Amino acid sequence: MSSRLTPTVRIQAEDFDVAAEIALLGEGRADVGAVVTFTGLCRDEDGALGALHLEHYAGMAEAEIARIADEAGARWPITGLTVIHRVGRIEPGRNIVLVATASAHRDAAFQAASFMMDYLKSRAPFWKKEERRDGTTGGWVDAKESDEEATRRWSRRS
Amino acid sequence: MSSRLTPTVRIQAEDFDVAAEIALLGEGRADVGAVVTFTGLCRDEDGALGALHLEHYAGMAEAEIARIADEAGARWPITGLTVIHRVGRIEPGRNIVLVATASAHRDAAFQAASFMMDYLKSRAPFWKKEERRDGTTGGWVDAKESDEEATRRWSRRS
Amino acid sequence: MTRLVYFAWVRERIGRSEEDAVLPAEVVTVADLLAWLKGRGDGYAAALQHPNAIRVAINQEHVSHREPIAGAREIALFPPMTGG
Amino acid sequence: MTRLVYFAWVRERIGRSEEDAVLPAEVVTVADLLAWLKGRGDGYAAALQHPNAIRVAINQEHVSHREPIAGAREIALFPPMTGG
Repeated sequence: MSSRLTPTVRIQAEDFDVAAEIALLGEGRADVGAVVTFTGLCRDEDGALGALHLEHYAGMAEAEIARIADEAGARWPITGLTVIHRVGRIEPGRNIVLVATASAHRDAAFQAASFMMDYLKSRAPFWKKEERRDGTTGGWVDAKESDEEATRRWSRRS
Repeated sequence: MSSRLTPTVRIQAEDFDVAAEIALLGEGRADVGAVVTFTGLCRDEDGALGALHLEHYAGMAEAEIARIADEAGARWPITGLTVIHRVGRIEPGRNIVLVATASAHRDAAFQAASFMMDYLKSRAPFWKKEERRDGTTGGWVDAKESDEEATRRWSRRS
Repeated sequence: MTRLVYFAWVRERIGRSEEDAVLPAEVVTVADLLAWLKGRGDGYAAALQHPNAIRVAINQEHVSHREPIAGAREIALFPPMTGG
Repeated sequence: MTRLVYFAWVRERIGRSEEDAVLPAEVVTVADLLAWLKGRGDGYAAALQHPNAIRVAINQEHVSHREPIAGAREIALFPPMTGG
């Protein structure tokens, strides 16, 4: 399966169009029965947050996401996989990340998308810094132990 | 949580617009950190299928989906839930069903969407009949035991 | 009077999508109803030859074959569902 | 010559995003590198005061602190990631 999967990985400042990405996953093929999308958005943290600033390690970020995508393609029979991660300044309510998976079967599409998100969170080199609503800097977002745990559950091959 | 959730449930012949449904789930609120969508599409079954004809039990279908949605809202902290199921004649490559969930947290959005799909498959009164590519009828689609099993795993409250 | 409604191949084999029926007093449960209907003609016999394959809803809620039908306004018979 | 690159608060505390360094022969592993860098000034000391908090990539792949750095063209130091 993995040899036939050609993931789409993009890191960009611009917003993305979920519907267009879904359409690309199904284009020219009628063996796709399920498309799952995950859209991660910037929350306002009860009104305190003005924006997030996303920094990334150019080169490694693309390579690491491609490695995670290959792993997903080896584990589940997915026919398509798209990951788009935005960088730069992102305001509350706006998109940060998109993962979209396509498969003949719904469970593969769900599992692969969930796996991608867990690994993106804990393995892909991106960092978030907060800008408060008053314009002052709010410091770097701390990594969550729960994100590490979410990643570990996949190594049990549940 | 469940008391604040007002699910959107629609059964219709027309296609749906995934991007528009995602936008509605996030509209006017910045506490949504995750939106998961599941789009179920008509597969061509290796070229043999001309179309599916979807029949439903009007009234009960809406009521049953609303019951499943209430259960999802009681189990996970979701802020929004949309289910759209198409009926009538649907050709390969076209949309059949959409489930979209919104939450502050990605795991709740993933779990609730996966739960909704499993229950929709085995509890919502819809039936599919095949039309072969040569225009003849291909009979009613058989229910899959695997769909029943997929539903049962949720009663373990995993 | 109870409204009976049929879907998918149950509807096709019986040859109608709905009917109103006066149920005899001895028809107490869903299982009784299926057995009684089966004797009403070839279409019914074809539709209900394997009663375990039939799903039933009373007043638009799923019920088991052991469910009493007293008070039912609408009873629906259909095959296992294949939506989604 | 090895290129060292820094991200997020590691970059801010060190005060630069990258530099080329000639590493002494006794710097064999990632842990050795972190200890050596820590002694290069206040910014480095502030960035690397808790070495266990630092993640490292060699040639753009994650490595543990026990990894030998021989042959590394690019070594990146950064805090735990918070993307997604």
